[in-house]
Amino acid sequence: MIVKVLLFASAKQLVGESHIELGLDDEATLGSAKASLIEHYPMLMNLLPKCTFSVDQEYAEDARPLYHGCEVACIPPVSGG
Amino acid sequence: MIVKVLLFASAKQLVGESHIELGLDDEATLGSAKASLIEHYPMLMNLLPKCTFSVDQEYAEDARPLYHGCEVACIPPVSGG
Amino acid sequence: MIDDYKCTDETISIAITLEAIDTEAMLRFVNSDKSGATVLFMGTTRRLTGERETTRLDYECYETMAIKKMREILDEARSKWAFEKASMAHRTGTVDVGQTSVAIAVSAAHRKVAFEAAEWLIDTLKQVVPIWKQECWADGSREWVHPGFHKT
Amino acid sequence: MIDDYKCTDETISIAITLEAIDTEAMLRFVNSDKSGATVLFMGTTRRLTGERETTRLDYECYETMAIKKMREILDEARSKWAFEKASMAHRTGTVDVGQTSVAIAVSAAHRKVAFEAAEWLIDTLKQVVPIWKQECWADGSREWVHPGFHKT
Repeated sequence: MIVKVLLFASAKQLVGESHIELGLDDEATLGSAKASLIEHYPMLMNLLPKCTFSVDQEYAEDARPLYHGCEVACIPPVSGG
Repeated sequence: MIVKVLLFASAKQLVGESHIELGLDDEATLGSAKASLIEHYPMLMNLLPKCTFSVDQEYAEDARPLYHGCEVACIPPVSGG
Repeated sequence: MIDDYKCTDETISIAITLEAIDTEAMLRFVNSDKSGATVLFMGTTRRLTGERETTRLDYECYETMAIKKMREILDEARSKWAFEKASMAHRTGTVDVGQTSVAIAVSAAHRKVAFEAAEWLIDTLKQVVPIWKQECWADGSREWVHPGFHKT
Repeated sequence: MIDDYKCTDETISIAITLEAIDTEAMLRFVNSDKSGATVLFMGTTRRLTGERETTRLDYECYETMAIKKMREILDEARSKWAFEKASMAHRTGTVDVGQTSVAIAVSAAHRKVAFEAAEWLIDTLKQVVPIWKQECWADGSREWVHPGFHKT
């Protein structure tokens, strides 16, 4: 499957893209997507452990199964307000 | 001495005047002014124990000495806001 | 007749007014590039108290002393919290349902100070500033509000 | 380019906007003749953080999720406090010194509810809504603000 991963703030700055696409196994979970993300974008190594992730605009845990076309987002510590 | 006593809200309503003048002894205190007020305006009997008083725009105790021309106010429980 | 009573310096503004309270002007007054947070409190005339309907509130004010006490509580708040600027205004006369009878604006570097100071200021204003409201009920009756005193 | 994102029903209004936040419109929205108290919180861009000078903040927002989370925290606030109406708006893009980046207005029958709900809403917004600020310092440097993460 292919999933879109949105990148924000420092994550976007480090990768140089506002979103990327990841090719994943059909049984991929959010955890495997994160592993694939670090593998392809090692510049996220330090930031990623501090980030939360969402799937389809809901915060999600590593065990969350993904599906083709779902919208994943890498969410660095937020600073709105 | 003569002192002016300002009346507000229920006190004004009960007396029917926004201010009155009291003739007092030269050694009068706020306490003696209050006694004179009840004597001349018995309709204030129930309300007065719930009121605070000010002299020259400062809250004051019964022992406060008064002087000719000072501005006393009878302040029923406040309800601003 | 009274005019508006006012007291203003660079960081404190106080007003008692027969006109509608201009909250935009109060927000402009407290705006400061040293502040990161502003809290505005507005007290408005509520139509219903339990099941009783209010048509309006009539306020009466001991203006000279009210301005003095408002100044004092702002000075006391200043000794408790490092806010930047504060503005306080109270209507006198008639305030219709939905209109603002009192407004307090406080700016501060951080929001906790602005919230705490604004809430303390309205709590304290209601306790010590010589202003009274008369409820004008929809049934035509009127009643001065004196917390703790009930006519027998 | 994004347009403004909005979500409004009779008692709740949410907006993410590239334009200046219209706090007067927010106050009009929350005004209700059932409410006796309104609290407005505004977060503004502060010039100084310690001795460092900020020229502006650049905000970035995951709009669709931000609107969803703002809706959720307003629903959660509703389950905690019986407020009348609430309005929440956040800027995205550039916010100059002195300008408002976030505003929250809450009306309620009594002031304690309005103060508590407004403070909880801004505290919670800052924790869970996917929005980020980039400090643009007067020395020309820029820095994304990520609480708890410091670049090594």
